Amino acid sequence: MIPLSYYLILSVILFGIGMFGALTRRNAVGILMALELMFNAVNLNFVAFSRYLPESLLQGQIFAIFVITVAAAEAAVGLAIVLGLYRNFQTINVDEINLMKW
Amino acid sequence: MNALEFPILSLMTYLPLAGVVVLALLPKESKGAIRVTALAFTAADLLVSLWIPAYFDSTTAEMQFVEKVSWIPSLGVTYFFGLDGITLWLVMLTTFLSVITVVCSWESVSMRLKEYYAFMLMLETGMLGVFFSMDFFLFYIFWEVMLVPMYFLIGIWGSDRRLYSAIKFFLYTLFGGVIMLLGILAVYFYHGAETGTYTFDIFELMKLSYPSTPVFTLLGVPFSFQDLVWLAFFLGFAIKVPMFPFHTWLPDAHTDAPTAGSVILAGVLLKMGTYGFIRFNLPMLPEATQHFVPMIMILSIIAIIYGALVCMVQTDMKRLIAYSSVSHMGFVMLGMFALNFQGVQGSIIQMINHGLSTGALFLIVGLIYDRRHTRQISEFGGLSKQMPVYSTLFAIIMFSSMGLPGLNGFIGEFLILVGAFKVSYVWAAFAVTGIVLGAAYMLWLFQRTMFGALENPKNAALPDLNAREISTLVPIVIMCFWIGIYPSPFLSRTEMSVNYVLARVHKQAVAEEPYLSDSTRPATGPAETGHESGGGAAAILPVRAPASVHAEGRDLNTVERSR
Amino acid sequence: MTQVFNMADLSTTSPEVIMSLAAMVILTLDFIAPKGGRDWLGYLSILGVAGTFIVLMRQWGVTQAAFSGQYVSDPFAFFFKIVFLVSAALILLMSIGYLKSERIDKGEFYPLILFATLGMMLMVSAVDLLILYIGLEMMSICIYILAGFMKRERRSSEAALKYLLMGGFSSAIMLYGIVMLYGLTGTIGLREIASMISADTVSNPALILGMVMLVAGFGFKIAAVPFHMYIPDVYEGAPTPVAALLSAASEVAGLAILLRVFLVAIPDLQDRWTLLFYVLSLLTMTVGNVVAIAQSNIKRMLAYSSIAHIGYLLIGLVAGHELGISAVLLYTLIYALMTLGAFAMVILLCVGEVKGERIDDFTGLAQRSPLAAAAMLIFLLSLAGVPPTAGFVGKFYLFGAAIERGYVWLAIIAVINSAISLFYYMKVTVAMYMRDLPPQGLTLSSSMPLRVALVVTLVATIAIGIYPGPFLELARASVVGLW
Amino acid sequence: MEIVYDTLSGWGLPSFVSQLIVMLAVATAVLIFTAISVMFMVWWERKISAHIQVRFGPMRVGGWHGWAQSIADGIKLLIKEDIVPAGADRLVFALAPMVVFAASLAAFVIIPFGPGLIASDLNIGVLFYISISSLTVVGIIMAGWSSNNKYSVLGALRSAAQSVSYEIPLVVSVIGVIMTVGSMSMTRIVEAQQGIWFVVPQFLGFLIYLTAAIAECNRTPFDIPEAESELVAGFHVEYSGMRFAIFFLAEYANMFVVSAIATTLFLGGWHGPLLPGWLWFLLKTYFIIFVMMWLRWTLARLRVDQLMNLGWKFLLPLAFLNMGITGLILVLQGQ
Amino acid sequence: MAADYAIVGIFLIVGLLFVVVNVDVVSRLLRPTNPEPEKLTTYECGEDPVGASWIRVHVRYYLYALVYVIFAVETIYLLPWAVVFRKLGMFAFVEMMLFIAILLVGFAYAWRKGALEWV
Repeated sequence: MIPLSYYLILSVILFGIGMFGALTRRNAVGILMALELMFNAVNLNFVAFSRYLPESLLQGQIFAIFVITVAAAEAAVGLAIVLGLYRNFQTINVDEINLMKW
Repeated sequence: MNALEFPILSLMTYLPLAGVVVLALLPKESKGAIRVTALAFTAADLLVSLWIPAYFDSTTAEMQFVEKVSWIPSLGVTYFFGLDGITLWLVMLTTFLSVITVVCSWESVSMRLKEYYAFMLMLETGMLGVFFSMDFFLFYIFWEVMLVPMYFLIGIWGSDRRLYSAIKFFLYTLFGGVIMLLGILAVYFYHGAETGTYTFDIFELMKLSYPSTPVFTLLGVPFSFQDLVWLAFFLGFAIKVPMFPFHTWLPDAHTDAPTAGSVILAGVLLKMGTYGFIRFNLPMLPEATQHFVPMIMILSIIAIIYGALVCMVQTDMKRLIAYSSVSHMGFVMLGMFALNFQGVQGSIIQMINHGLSTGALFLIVGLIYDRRHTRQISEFGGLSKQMPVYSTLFAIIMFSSMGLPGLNGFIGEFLILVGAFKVSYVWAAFAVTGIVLGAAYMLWLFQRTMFGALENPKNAALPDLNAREISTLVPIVIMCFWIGIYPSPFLSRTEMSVNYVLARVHKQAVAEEPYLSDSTRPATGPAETGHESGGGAAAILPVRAPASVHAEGRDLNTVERSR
Repeated sequence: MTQVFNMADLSTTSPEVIMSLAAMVILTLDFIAPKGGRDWLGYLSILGVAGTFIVLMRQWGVTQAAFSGQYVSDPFAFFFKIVFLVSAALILLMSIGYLKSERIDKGEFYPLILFATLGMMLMVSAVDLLILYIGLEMMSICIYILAGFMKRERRSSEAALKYLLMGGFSSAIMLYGIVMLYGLTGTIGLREIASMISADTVSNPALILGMVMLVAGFGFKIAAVPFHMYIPDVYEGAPTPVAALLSAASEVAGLAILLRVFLVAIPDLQDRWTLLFYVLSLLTMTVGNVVAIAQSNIKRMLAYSSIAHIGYLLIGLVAGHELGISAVLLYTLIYALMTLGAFAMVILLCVGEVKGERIDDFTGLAQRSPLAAAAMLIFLLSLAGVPPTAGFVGKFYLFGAAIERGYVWLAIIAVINSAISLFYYMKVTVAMYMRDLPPQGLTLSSSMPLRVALVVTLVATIAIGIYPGPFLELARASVVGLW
Repeated sequence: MEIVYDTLSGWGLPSFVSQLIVMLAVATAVLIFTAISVMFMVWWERKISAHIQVRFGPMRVGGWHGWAQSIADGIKLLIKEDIVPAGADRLVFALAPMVVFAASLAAFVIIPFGPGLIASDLNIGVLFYISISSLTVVGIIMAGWSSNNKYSVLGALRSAAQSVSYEIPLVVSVIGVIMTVGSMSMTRIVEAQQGIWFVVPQFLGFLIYLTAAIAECNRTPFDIPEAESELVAGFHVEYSGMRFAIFFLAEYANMFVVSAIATTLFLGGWHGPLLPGWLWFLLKTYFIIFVMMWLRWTLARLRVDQLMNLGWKFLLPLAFLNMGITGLILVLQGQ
Repeated sequence: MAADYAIVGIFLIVGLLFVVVNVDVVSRLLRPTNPEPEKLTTYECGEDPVGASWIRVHVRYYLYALVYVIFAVETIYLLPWAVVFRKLGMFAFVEMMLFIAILLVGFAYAWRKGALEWV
């Protein structure tokens, strides 16, 4: 059996890549994809924990399913928003979407 | 003890508020009706307030005319109104000046009249509430409520830099207020933790002696819990007084406020600070008070001298008077922190005096400002020929402010000097310097504006005071003479309260608590009925049995009261 | 197979059931009904909220769990549900006129608000990280859409995108925190987590990491500094009622679950997270207030003000214990009401070209409508915490709790912040009272429901300020049994 | 296969190496089977189409009815020039056929050719198929996008739109079977059809599945993505030579897979009298393939909007209806 | 367990290898290679291609994608439910029907709002 730590390390790497992407990407869709990566890193952790924990009630796997669902809904809404944004701005580069200053 | 079996204090407090409601219903255009309404309500309030000295029992330091109902039981907040010798005259001054201000604004204010008088009336409610509240929570509420109308009075009807001054006034005083709130909370929770009962009732809170052993040292000065609370209160009150380093809002606010605003500001609002000291700092935190006496003394003396010196170089009449307030309030603080009978008595009476004379001075400036729309001293000269009544009244008020014997200022300053003298020659010497300087700038002001040749042609056709204007000044003048010539009715009614405060400060046994809590008092009065009616007047019940301790010392009032 | 369902579960969740039914019915009606005015959907939504409220009232003082203890309706949840329902009803009232004046003839707006409210209700009732997460996302996703509801408005799209990206980012971070907790304790039930954390796991770095990530994740949700950057833009760009929803309900809901998670699941780490929240609180209120001074757009100003208020609210969490937490509860109610009132005023001024968003738009309001100006004044004073408004009572109680627990410095900085806050609130009063009415005059929205909302918030703000007793009692009763 | 494994282990190889070799052997076998099957299907389709159109079709190559036509075609494609258009994304362009083919080959993992004749009897068999079949779309989009050709892009997008539209009715129609069996394992599903083939109780489901499956394979009447008259050849316009052959291969392999799944789920898999199981299975599968070819050469192509409407507005509600009815009946039976 | 899925990986690798071997080894050895610009232009029915091919795509594709995402995710609930459906009985059935009903509200919404129209 593959040790739990492998999964955890993979998850951390995935999460790190996702976070890096979310923070450095300039393309809105790219950021959304990076976010998905982060969610999946979490899912990986959930499933791995659920598998390796003693007397697990599969809560982790169930959680992962819900995370997938929510991520999908978020992606759907996100894409719709990006579409609307593109119609208004003719770009999805977040650097150029700055009518309002921080 | 509610001698009238009637919530007269609440009536006084909320009567102006009822006036606001009536004003709100009046149409914006009917200016006459608005003025009359405002006058009617302030005058009614004054009339109601006349009952208070009449029924006031000067033989006791007890709270009188008490109204007490539970308000927020879970926090231990009560709706607790009461009155004693310290507040008696301040309250009278408030109702008195309120009428005067309404009259003096009669013609000088014509813009957005409805709002103006509404704010004036709200201000009166706030001021009376502050003086009546014997519950910290309630006190703080009125303390802050009072700021809002004043802010608008300055901000809307002020002159020149009114926005700046209004915000400065608001922020300074609010800042002091919130720091005071922290002090209140500290006391509240300390008391709660020590005794198990959480209450904002100041007399409950005073029963406890707050720790005065230093908990930490800052810059070589040890600070105790009491010191910290004291400082929190100090900040709140000192800004209001205003004490020397916190006074910078005052000249701006005074200068830019409309005449009525200045009168109220000088007459009543500044007294809130000194009142706070005498009500809370002294009796509740005696060790800290003793601890900080030197600091207060230094600050007061700086205020007296610095205020007077700055007056000398002012070119604006209102600003000059504003700085004279700094100087005069320094006197009040000096007297109070002499911590002896004369000093405190003097400071109380001087609060009234300052309210009367400085208020009147602002009226005087306001009158001339209405005519000329300038307050520059250099614009005037030789007015005594053109306006004899005006200059006469000005002179009287000026002498009162200087402390000429026979007028009210003398009584206060004399008592304060005696008090200060008992403590230290040096302080008294400085104070005397202040008086001399005060005479100097006042006379200088009077001379430059009233005497000399009437050089400025614009002043040539100035009309003298009309009846309405005279009617605003004359009552003040009468009061000035009354206090100056026959002060004993004023002094005698404050005596017991002053004694009580001093006993607390010097940690002597107190013969009689000013207000016994419900739990410790024999259940002779009707019990409290809870808070089901939301603190309304209907639920305000007399909760104290008639006192029977000082039966032999009763005056006429007492006899009448026992009917 | 254990029993998976019983009728009692249904009674426990009845408010949520009613709410979701109402939302779906209205959504259905929206696409069935012919095109044209959509006002009636708004009124129907209010009816739905009212129905939920009535059903909710049956749970007064009741504590009952449902779905194998994953879901609970306790006084804590009850209190917050009241806040949410009241906010939702008020926001619906405001929206009706707003949508009309902005010419948005889309009925989805109302069900989305209802679904967002439903999400909040789920969140506060959750004693299980899963349901909590679902509720949170349900709310967030609805608000993403609502924020971008004005499709042609560029700022609205921008707001939606920013909120979406930050929201997703924060969710991911929060989830990572959750998964750490799960991995260490093997459960997602809050109480079970607490019971699984033993003395030796307390110092486990993974647990600390999980906690920090939770703090960061929740920090985004409640817009605590330094996780607040997106909030002002979202407020500015989003339709005003949505900004109100964000401020009065969404952030409050985030705070509610933050309370529940940290107090119930990881009380063993209290020392550590108290320190974190201490710092967050300080930063949040100070930055919020200081930056608010520079704003000329009132929605942005309110955004920073809401950030500052979150800072105040965190004081209660830092203070902890029944006193601190009940102070947080009371303040959330008060905060929701007064901030909604302020937003309602912004909408009142939103007529035609004037959006009511610049502080200058308020110029001369006192002359145009003294009542409206007085209402705004009271909301602003309440936000600043000046008595006798509700805001004072709330702050008083909060700061009191801090002092009681010995966080004197925090309280001192908080009151200094209150004084600072007055400065920018007064900028609006200066415009309203001390500047003259512009020559072209001022038009106010004629929407009746908006006025109702204004009156309700105004009365509540004053009433709680003058007679806070019952609300205080309710807040106190609501935290009993939370631990 | 156990025999192979045991023999290998007997030679002293480590367990995982033996396993690996067995798996490679299985995969290669399936690959060869697929290749042969596809060649046969191509030839067969040409013959069927010819006969439907009353002509002969390929007759020359290899003798009898031109049986070697497909082989010749394959060789032809193998030696054709490989053209990668200028401006194409070369990497993605090269990867696309791999993804498509690998995905369709991987789907064979769960096809139960006979009792025990299954590469891996996954307990989530059906789900596995659903997920692996979505992978094809990715490959198609890669191909369309990387070609730098407008027809390709449009074809790929249409293909994606179509597969996603029909995937849902497909999944939901399968749910009925899973509900009845209580397992997603292909073997278990087949075993459950010992008595009665699910085509009978799940007839509606079968029809929906079949329709959706045809659409998933992008075959006429659902061949919008590569509608010759509109899009030349859809997503693989720019592919030539062996790369094109791979797409071709994958498409027919997919056809086999969906038919095999249909057989498994609805037609009783390997069950049947007299003949051995694997033969029954192949017969049924080829029958469905035949039906698909028959439909192709009989029906006209749908318009895009008709296609989408059919998927979303007709099949999807119907699939849910099927699911609901199945559930209701099962619940009532259970009580 | 792992072996069950390992074979999936093997299949994928074999599939990839098959393509690689055929396209990049066998075919490369056999096929001619003489590219010329004409040959390398993309095919637009014989005309010279106009503009880039990465064109702006019609919004309808996104709409379908959005609706799909919701339904695709819904199936991950349906499938496990279907597996254990018979053990759970009536309650699970009602529950899932509720779920589907809610889903169908969304579906009807999308339908009615024209998200399913190929315009």
